[in-house]
Amino acid sequence: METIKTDVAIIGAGGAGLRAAIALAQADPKIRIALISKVYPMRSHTCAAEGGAAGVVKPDDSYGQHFDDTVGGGDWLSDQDAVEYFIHEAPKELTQLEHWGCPWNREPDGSVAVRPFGGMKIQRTWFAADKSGFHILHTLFQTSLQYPNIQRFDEYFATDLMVDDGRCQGLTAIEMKTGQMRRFQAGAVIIAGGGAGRMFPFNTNGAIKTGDGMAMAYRAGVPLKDMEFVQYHPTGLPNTGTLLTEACRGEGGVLLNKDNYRFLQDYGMGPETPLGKPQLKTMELGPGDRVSQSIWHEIQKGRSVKTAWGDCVWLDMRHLGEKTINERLPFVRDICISYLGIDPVKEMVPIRPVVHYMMGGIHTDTKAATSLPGLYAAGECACVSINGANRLGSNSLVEILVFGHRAGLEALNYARAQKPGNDAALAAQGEAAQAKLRALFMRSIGKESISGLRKEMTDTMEEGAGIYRTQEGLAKTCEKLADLRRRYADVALHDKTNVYNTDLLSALELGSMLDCAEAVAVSGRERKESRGAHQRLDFTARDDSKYLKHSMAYYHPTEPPRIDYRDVVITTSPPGVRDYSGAKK
Amino acid sequence: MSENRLGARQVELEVLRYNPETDEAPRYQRYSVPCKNEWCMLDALNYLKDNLDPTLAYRWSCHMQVCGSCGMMINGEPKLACKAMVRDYEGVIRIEPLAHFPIERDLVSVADDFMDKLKRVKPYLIPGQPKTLAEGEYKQTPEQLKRYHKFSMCINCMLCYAACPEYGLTKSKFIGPAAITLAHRYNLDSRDGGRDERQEEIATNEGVWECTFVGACSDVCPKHVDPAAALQQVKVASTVDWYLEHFMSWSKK
Amino acid sequence: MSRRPYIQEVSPTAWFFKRPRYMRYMAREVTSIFIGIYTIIMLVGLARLSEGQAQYEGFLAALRQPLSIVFHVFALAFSLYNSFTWFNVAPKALPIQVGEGFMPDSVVAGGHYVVWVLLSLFILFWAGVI
Amino acid sequence: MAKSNKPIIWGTFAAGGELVSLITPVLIVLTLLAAMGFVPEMLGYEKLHAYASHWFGKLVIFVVLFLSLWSQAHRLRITFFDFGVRADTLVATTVYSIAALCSVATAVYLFRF
Ligand SMILES: Cc1cc2nc3c(=O)[nH]c(=O)nc-3n(C[C@H](O)[C@H](O)[C@H](O)COP(=O)(O)OP(=O)(O)OC[C@H]3O[C@@H](n4cnc5c(N)ncnc54)[C@H](O)[C@@H]3O)c2cc1C
Ligand code: SF4
Ligand code: F3S
Ligand code: FES
Repeated sequence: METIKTDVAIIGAGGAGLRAAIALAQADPKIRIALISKVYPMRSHTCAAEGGAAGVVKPDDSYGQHFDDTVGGGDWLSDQDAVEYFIHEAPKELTQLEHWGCPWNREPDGSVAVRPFGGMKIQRTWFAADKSGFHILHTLFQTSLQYPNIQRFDEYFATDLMVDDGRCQGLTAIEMKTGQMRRFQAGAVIIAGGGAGRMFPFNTNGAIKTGDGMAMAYRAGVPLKDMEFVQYHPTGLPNTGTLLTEACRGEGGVLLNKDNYRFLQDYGMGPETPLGKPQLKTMELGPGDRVSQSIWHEIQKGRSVKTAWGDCVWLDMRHLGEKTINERLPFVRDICISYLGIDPVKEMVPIRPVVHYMMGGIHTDTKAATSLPGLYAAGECACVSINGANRLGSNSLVEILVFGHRAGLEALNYARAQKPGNDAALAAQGEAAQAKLRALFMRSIGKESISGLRKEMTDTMEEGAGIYRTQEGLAKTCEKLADLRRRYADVALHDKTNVYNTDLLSALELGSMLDCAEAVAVSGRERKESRGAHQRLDFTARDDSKYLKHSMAYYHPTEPPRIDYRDVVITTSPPGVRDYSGAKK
Repeated sequence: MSENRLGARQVELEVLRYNPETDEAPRYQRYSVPCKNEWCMLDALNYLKDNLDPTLAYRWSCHMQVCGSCGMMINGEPKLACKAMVRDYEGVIRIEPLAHFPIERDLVSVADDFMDKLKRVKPYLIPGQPKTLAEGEYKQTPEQLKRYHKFSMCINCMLCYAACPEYGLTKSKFIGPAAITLAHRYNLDSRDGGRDERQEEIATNEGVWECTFVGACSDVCPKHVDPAAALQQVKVASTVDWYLEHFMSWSKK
Repeated sequence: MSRRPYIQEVSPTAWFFKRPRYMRYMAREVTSIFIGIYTIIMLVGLARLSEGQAQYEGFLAALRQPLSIVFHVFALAFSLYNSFTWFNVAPKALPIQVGEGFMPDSVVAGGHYVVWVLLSLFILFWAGVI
Repeated sequence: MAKSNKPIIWGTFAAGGELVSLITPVLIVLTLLAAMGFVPEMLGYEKLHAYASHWFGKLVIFVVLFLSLWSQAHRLRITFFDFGVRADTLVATTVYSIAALCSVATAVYLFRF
């Protein structure tokens, strides 16, 4: 097996992976960096983010306020030391991107412009039109091209970590164009593999967001933290799940039930605001999770609109007029016309809440270090945690930068202090990974189809671990997932070609998703309270006495995960009430 | 919902298949796929892969026209599969990998050449006046932003390379529309001072001078980047450069 | 057992039949043959003019051959096609920024059409045709 | 990779293209009229000779012919390539030589007036 020796290996070349790579390359031009990604860097899902990235720059803003918004938004499940670090680094990272050429929108005087964003009480979201994530990703990718010591391995699919002598010493990956296994030996490894929204049937995530990075760490014994917290975005296109940005409501779009009634006023977000005059923090501009939850209740009450794609409510933007829609929401109009055949200028658009973001992930500390020496994680796959029980929109794009950067520097320090690994032991691990793969590959009969299992998984996730949960539903989903994991061992592979075998990769991705899904469901079953994105119909209140804790899921190869708990770090802000009724001082 | 929106129909796809391990040359395979009217071609392919033939290989990720993975030829035109709507086609639809690129397998093309070219044009800010982070951001007015903004919208989908005959005819020597456009984007950026370095790459025979202004690149670009305009502007600027360099060398400092 | 990328060949002589767009492009390129020949005819006319009246009259007489008329008709069609394609894409080469926006392409292209019509009328007038 | 010298020709191509687009159609109309027997007044021997004898006329005629020649030569070179003639150096040498020769000829003829 071909071995690639490197100092630091990075799995994932989205925003977090690229930021880490650049940090390493700048810190030491002699260090060897292997940047491994299953897609070309600019295909990573960071490109899909539209809204923007939060960082304190304006004189009317302060770190304290960004801190309060983040911690309150996270329903006090955020580690406050991490948030502290995060908010101070945020403006530096965003300015750094500006220096690298990111086309941030500007004020007439040439300084960076900021916009309002859900849950942020002050305008502090930097944006690049409605393509913020796209510009961030491309700026990072293009910037990375100037460093010869960043060696890219595009379209390499990482499968397993290599652990020897109590520390992470590399990984195995499939070179997709040849189908061959490669062994990366490294002084330290950073996982920046992105989220796992694909384990739900209806999501805003790209096809690559299958939680491979999380699953890899998990299988290597690193706990997954707070996995039960899965964020829904209120406005997804009902058939494709494509995100209709929050700006639809920000510009004045309203939500209606089947009787054309603005139902949000029934859920504590009223009183009704005049049409075309949206007001911060009330009605349609209430916090996203509350809006999503209200839609769910409307559906339960039978006041939803029945469509071929399930129960929806209307998003009405007609009163904005063609001109405003073309100027402010051109992409939204495009998407609605393309995928639904509905022109928002003339008709109401059916929408429903859609799985959007994973708050949970690989447990790391503020230094982006995991519990396994030599292994670091950053980005959506990691849980530091700053997002707590509910991420605020526009914090995650900054998180990937702040902790990508940190992960790079910490991994460098760690790798420098290490002696070369034991080649023979690592080679044996490589062979083992190879053998596992070959077994999957060579098996001539399998009873289970990949798409069939995947469908059963996504269905049970939506049913039991969706926007509202119950003990019974979660228990059923846990059982189902355990069963699916067993049946996965019998999955059939139809494609026997080495070159670009997407059938094989789908099978591996399904395996990752099943592992992550089980962590979500079991963690959720054990958390008997409602907090942030984890809403239970049988335990409707937050319970700080028992659950002001992070849940930690530990992998078991054949059994469901073991759940453990860990205290939340609270420095200055004791748990309070999530308050969206007015600006706090 | 009105009927036509929910309509479904059986769509005949003729998909190019190429398995380097078993096929001497590419061949076409027919599939009959039950499609909904609001589907894009990518939905049809995903249905095909999940239900009819799991061995078909193609790239995709975002399903929202922004990651640039899913470029392919649909009835001979370079398109994003997630942007081409099934309802806009009739009869048998032919699906092939992007023209001009080597075929790795089925609809997957080899993108190495494009990636090399991107890197070659130095598509990153080379600051005119370096600044430290502590000094804050560079000032850039909305006008200055607008100057290059359109050219920064490229998603690297490579459709323009599949459309540009000169890229095919020169056997990929031509640096090509997207890469040159990207260089131009940085050249136009008020914060940048790296134009001279980039000109060394793009004001060359294999650079912008291979472009004969066919304009196909701009016709097919799904993001309205208008690379043909960028290349034309680069030619004008390079011509001015040339005359200045050769006839008015004293004007250079 | 492994990679064997298949190279897609482009026919160097027949590629432009593939798409209507390429045919339109080739039509534009082919205008150069007609305009080129026409330029040489003008040059010949100039030569004859410099050689004296008889020679010049001979040149004018030669123009009356049917073949010459046919050529003129084609040359006119192709040169008009060339002009229109040129005007339509002219805005691309030199975008004019006005404040935050750009001058619309239609304005720049339209400007070209206006100049073209005026200039043509002027030349016709000057030549005594109208 | 060194910078290209193509701008030298492209400059004339761009300028020539603009000029040709603006005036060639109407020039063709003039000679077409002549070809059909309605010789425009200006194309009569006396007038045209007088025009070509004036320095301004000479200048205009030279500029028109020169730019037209070089722009069409350049486009012709590309056209050859597009039709599959791959001997670009040979094609370029030929078409540019013709353009150069004709330019010199133009100047020489203009001197005779
Ligand atoms: C539609 C949408 C809109 C959003 N809008 C906003 C917003 O406005 N503001 C905000 O702050 N956040 C937003 N987010 C969230 C934010 O975009 C993401 O959380 C963030 O981009 C994640 O970045 P990342 O680097 O962690 O992962 P990604 O960008 O997803 O990158 C993951 C990388 O890991 C690689 N990878 C994965 N598995 C493997 C494997 N097995 N082997 C090798 N490589 C692998 C992939 O190839 C990829 O390069 C949005 C998200 C979505 C989906
Ligand atoms: S210029 Fe347009 S067509 Fe070309 S790669 Fe970029 S987005 Fe795609
Ligand atoms: S199609 Fe090709 S030739 Fe130039 S204008 Fe576009 S790059
Ligand atoms: S799948 Fe991303 S552009 Fe089509």
